[in-house]
Amino acid sequence: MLNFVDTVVDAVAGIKDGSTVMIGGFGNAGQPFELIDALLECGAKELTVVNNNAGQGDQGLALLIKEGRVKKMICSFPRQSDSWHFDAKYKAGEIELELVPQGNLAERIRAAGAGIGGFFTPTGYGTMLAEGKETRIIDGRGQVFETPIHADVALIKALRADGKGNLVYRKTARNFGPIMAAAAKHTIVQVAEIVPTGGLDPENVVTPGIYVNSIVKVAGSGNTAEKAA
Amino acid sequence: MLNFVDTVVDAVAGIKDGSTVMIGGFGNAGQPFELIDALLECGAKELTVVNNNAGQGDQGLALLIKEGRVKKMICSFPRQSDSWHFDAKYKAGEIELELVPQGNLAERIRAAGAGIGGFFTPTGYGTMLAEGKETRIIDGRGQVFETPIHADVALIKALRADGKGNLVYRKTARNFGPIMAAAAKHTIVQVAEIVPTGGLDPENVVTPGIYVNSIVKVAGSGNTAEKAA
Amino acid sequence: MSLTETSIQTSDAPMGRDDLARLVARDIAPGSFVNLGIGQPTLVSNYLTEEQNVTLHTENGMLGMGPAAEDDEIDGDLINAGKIPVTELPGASYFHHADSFAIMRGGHLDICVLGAFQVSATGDLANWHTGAPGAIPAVGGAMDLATGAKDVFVMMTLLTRDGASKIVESCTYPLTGVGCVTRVYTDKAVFLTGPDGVTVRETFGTTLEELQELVPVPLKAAPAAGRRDPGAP
Amino acid sequence: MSLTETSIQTSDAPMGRDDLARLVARDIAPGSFVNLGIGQPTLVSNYLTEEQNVTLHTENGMLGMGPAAEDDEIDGDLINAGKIPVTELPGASYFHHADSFAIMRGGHLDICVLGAFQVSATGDLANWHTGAPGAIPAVGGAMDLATGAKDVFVMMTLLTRDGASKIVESCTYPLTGVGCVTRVYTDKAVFLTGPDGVTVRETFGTTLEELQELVPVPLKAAPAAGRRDPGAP
Repeated sequence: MLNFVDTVVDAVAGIKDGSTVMIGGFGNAGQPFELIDALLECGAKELTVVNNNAGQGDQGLALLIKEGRVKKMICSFPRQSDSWHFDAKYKAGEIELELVPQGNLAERIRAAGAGIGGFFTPTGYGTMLAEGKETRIIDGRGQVFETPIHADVALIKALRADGKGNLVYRKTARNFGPIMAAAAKHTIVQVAEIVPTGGLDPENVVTPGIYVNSIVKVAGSGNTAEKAA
Repeated sequence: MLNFVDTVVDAVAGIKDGSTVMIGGFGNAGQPFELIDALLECGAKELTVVNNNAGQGDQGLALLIKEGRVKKMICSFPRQSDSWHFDAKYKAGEIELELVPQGNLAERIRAAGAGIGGFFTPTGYGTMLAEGKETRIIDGRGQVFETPIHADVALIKALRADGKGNLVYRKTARNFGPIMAAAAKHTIVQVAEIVPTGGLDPENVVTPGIYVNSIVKVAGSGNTAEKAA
Repeated sequence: MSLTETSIQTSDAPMGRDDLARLVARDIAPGSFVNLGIGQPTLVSNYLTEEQNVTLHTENGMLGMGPAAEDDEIDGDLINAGKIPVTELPGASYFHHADSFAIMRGGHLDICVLGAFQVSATGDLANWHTGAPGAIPAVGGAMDLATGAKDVFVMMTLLTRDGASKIVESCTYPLTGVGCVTRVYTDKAVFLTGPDGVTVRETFGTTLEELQELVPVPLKAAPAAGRRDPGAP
Repeated sequence: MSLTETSIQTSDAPMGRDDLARLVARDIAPGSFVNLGIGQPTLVSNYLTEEQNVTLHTENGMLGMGPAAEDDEIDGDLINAGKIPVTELPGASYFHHADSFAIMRGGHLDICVLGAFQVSATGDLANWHTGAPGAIPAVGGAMDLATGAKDVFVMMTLLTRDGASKIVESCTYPLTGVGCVTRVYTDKAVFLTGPDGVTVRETFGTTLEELQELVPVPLKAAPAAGRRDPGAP
């Protein structure tokens, strides 16, 4: 069921301790900052978070990690120049890390949404990230068995939603949004604009409303340039 | 390399005997009728054809089958009220059939384009279409191992192309086009219209030009209603 | 629960195809995403109300499918899974075949409604192939729907032309899916199927005892009560 | 082929980073689809000509990426894999992450250019992790690029700060991919790597004999001839 909610706090209120939460975004583009702030406020803990990175600077996911709400990160690129909160927790042994090549991360999320039980991929074969995993040679290439990543909740950002929950995104802020929306049991979206049903061209819808559960309008969140400034 | 060619005959001229050819379309929607006619004319034989159906009436793929050019069909739904050419060849033992559930067909084509070596799916588990295939129980559900379907050539129809080979489609004529374009070594597209580079909104491109090799404009092929009439 | 506890809903007459379609439509929860199979299940769309806000999926790449197209609405690029020209409702969306089947296979459809040759006591479905010698098999999207939707409803007559029950202990026709059917709507009764066997939810112009004589698997009565008028809107 | 058959191209001086980027750019076939890794490989984009009609891919969901954005072009929603604001060229397209990596993993990119810690004689790549105790690993899209692109070019200095060769018999750093690198562009020479070992295509301010003293794997000379002027446009 689709709900339009008034505030980001209302939108995330149902997130329980111990949930697996996917968070969209690559760098700042597509990061649902306001939803992450609300998640911090709502107090859910023992979270497993799926995001490409592990937080940057003193905002968003980095604060969630700093406050000890994140039990485990599933990501491809945790170490950045300004990932100090993750770095500190990791070195203190206070956060678990599942490091996943970015393409495997994307494909595993996609697999969850598409009902795939697992797949073989050449990415990672022969590397330490395939250690302990099933492998086989297919058409002469070594391949690794990878499993879907499901989530209880996805927090994503889109540009625009219509009354049916159909979404369009903006430029490279699209990134993980569409596949996370499909992989999570409950998808919460912050958008810059809500248009009437019929206001999006059916040919151009990127995420059909079937994947969307809660929508909240956040003024000015269409372009992360403003946010990052 | 992307080429714009003048005629459908030129477009298909390089297709060799023994090729695996994917043909887009679901029913008449999205069927590249003119390219199929050209394939008939060019004389390539011993073909393996991947299409959802196995030809209807006395046109397109049905004629290719009638003329004995198709060694094997990979499809989900060969038997239709007007599939008499396929029916005759099949009953005479003159054509091989690999019957694939439609979702497995789509996912196997997608897997080929995405570099996936194989995947597990619940579809078909416990049925005769899984006989002889590897199975395993994943999260309590029986699943079947399915492999990618690669092709030498894809023949598809789109609405519009730009100078970079980016494509958009029209309504349910989109169907298999985007995934076949990605799965074939050489993708040939008939379009109703070619617009200058920059004439398609980057947000709305469905098939990026990286998947397209040859484009031919076929007047009036944008809407199969006209064709089917 | 024994046969004597017949606390099930009943009506006085067998259900016609349209009445049954109306009944299925009424059982679909508001806001659901639904796929209606080719043939009898398509009738259900005639009885969905606007207030139900049900979104129809068609496997060939669309959500928000509208009624069949008429006259100058007909567009060869806009067809349903049965290749019938249809229309587009506001809020529709188009996508390619892998994305369309991901919707089905990923468990995102609330309900699909399918026809059937046979349904077993534990919800196995046979609806794609008679298995007859020389028959050309064709499966389409049946296995994906049967396996992927959260609930699989079957619509069929209870008996074959020869009077045999289509609800069986174990399917003799080739299977479409294992343990996937949750409800069977027939002219004589609505059955709930699952790991625990067959429960009768309501009967139409027959009694549970009479049904039990027709159906070769043990039938339980549902705890629900009330009477269903097949002619009600 | 022995070391005495030095029919390779040479130039008089070692290549600087920009000269090397120009050389890589010149080696990219017209019409190619290319992904340039973070750091030194990004310099290559400065030397691609319009006539080459090369399309740049960025893993975060775009084909047709243009140069770095400046001033009022800067848009936080339009960044590259290094999170630097970039621009959009006519004919660009956007797609989600799984579609973007399908382009890489499905073998559709003609070339990717990456930095490296080490490359082995048979083209194994190590470029993501030092393996040092306590180091926090981060892999990003490196393994997908290394495994998926048709050709993997590496750009690096031949020697570490300590003077050790980065072309090695067998990588001591954790691997990114096995047997994936096809060419290594360094300040001192261009090497071709593959199942048959290492071939030197051209040298810059050094001889094949001098190179062989630096590099602990057998070097073969390429059959090509001619001289490369590092300063030429």
